[in-house]
Amino acid sequence: MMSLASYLIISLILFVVGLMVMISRKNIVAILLGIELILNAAALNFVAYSRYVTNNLDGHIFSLFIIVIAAAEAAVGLAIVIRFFQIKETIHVDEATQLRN
Amino acid sequence: MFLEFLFISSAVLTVSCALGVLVVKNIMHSCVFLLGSLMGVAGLYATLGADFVAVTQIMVYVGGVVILMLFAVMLTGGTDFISRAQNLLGLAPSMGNKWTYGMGLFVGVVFLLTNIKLLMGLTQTLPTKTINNEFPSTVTEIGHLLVKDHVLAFEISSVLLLGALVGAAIIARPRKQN
Amino acid sequence: MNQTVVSYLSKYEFYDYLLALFGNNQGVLAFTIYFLLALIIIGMCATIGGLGTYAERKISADLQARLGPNRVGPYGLLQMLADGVKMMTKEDIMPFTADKALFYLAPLLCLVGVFATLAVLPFAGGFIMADLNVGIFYLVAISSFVGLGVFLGGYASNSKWSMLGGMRGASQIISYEIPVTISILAIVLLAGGMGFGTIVGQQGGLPHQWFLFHNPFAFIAFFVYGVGALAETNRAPFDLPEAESELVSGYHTEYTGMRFGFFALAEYIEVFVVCGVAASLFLGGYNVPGITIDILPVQAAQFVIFMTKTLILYYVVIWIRWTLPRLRVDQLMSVCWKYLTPIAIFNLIGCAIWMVVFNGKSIAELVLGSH
Amino acid sequence: MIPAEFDGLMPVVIFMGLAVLLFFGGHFLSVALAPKKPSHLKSTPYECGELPVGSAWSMFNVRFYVVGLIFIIFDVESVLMFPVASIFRELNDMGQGGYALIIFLSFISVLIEGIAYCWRKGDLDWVKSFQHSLKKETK
Repeated sequence: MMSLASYLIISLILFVVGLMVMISRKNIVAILLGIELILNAAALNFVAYSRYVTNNLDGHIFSLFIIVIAAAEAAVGLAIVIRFFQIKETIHVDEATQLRN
Repeated sequence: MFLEFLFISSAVLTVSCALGVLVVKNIMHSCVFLLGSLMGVAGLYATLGADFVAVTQIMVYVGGVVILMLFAVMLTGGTDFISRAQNLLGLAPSMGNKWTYGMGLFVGVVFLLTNIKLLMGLTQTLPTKTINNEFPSTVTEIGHLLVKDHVLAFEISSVLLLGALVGAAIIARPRKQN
Repeated sequence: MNQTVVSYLSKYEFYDYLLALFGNNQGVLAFTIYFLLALIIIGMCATIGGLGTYAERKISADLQARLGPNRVGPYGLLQMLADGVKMMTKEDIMPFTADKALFYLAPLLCLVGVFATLAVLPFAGGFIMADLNVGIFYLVAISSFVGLGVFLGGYASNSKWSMLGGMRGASQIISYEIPVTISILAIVLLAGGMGFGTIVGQQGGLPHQWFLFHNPFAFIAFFVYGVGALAETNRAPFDLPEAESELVSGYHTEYTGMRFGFFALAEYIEVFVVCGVAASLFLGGYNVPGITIDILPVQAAQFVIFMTKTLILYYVVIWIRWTLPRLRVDQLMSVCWKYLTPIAIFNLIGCAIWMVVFNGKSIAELVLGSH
Repeated sequence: MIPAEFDGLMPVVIFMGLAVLLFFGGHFLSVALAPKKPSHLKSTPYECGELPVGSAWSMFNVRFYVVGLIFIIFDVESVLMFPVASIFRELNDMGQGGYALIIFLSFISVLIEGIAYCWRKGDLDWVKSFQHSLKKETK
């Protein structure tokens, strides 16, 4: 029941769903949601390997830093989204066609 | 017994809420589904004995990232955006014809089956390690790792966060409308 | 490691009899014990929450030279039952513009966030439901559900008052979480562990053994924690999210009946939890002065001492509410970011330096020269 | 002795489950006991007797986001400080207190730089943040 494989399958599903969210949604905030799912899939893998394969806690440290970086990424990404909305009055990703206004 | 229960419920929560993020049109509801998915991942960490990482997940995501996302959704017009087609069916015509969809489905199924086959075989090939249900305290161990082995990453992460703070504050700061 | 009620009880002989009664199935027995104790704790906290509303009115009446509730039961003591019955029999109204799913979800998030904190609250030695070794960190993390519930409640109502209250509430709760967390960090640094068992065990029963008087920085940290905790639980003078003179009733303007009751219950239990945390972090927790033996009567005394400290703090919270005027919203933010957070960081640095310079000894130990 | 798997996590889950149970139980009671006489006027959002104009989901100021942003950075930094703080006493007893203090202080000093920057740039002011940046740009 609880084995390395089951954790990896859950992580795989999370990754694929995150990727599909990133591809199929046109709202930039939703794309950021997809990125969060993908980062979580990676962090879950690290912890699962740390318990079932290695004997140390390096995997925990890795997923700790993944969470830290995900938070920083969300902060900066959402700031960009807000700025984009102030300029373009929309957050449709297809409207983001210029590098500067 | 209890761990199995926790594992199954967390896994169901994680996967179903992730699917919810995908299919729900309303972006506000998507954020709440993301919250459920992240809580499920925290539960999975708990079943792996990673108590500190689980609580960190709750603290950073529930207390921080999800609230920030909700704020950003409110700032960018709330749910006014849902009039546009956002779900897969609404977007389907613009993404390709039946051949591309057929190819995509085929590749997806092959990818999924291959991965599941590989992962299923993984348990036999790995060195069998006796897994006991004793969860020793991870906090002191993580603390020692942070100040000894990973001290550089620990210090640099603070600089990274400072950079993120300054950069995001500059980008998001209200300025003169022109 | 994680000591819990069950692992504590398993030291006694009657645990074996119980185990035989349950057919040697430890999982079912542990579940039963936890479930019954959780029911008892929740019932107790709900009563304290209900009595809190009563005490609030009675104390405010005292402070304003009025009588307060005195019709229902002796001294108006049954007022809380009357309130509860009233809430249950009120019609449930939802604005037709509301986001229905989130409107249901918001009180649930508040309730889950507050109840989950009760699992680590140290009522007495051995009577901590789960002495997790991430105890206080877990408590800080899980109580951030409340901010989310407040925001979603304000958002889902789709009323302007609610929206303003919800936004104010969410930004206030998350802002004040920073000084509170950093003050707690100073105590974690002094105690050398995050579990409540460790933190309380490092202190003693007498005032000079408390972390409050451990060093000057911890003394200041207590007040930073107190102010921040008041703001985090939306109590006056920081009750801007529900300021009735500005926003009709804030984020729960549109909530009626039982759902409003859940918000109120969550708020009052959260005040209790915050007071309990302050008592166990700074005021010595459940320690009985001079006695360290581990027998049941001592534990009853420990429980009484913990509840006394907590309820005294509860009284102070109500007292503050009816004494101080409410802050303005810009003052609220500048109090948090320009005063409390720098002071909290200063305290943290001070505690770290104190630890190294004086080798972790408290003022009393330095002055009296014990051990 | 009892196995560790019954320790720790179970009360947390039980308390969460009880909160959900209480929520739905209260709802059930309320549905059973409360009167049900809906009318359109009753279910309009309360705006002091006036009919509401427009949706409430449009008014939002960017300063809420800036506060959330500063919060999340500090939150993450405090998360990283927790494990180091909890072994500080242990390191001090092992005679490595100075080393731990240097690491800890250099981490906090970056945190202080962050708050000093935000203070200087007026992000911590609630009302003035817009006027402040206007003044800067016109200078």
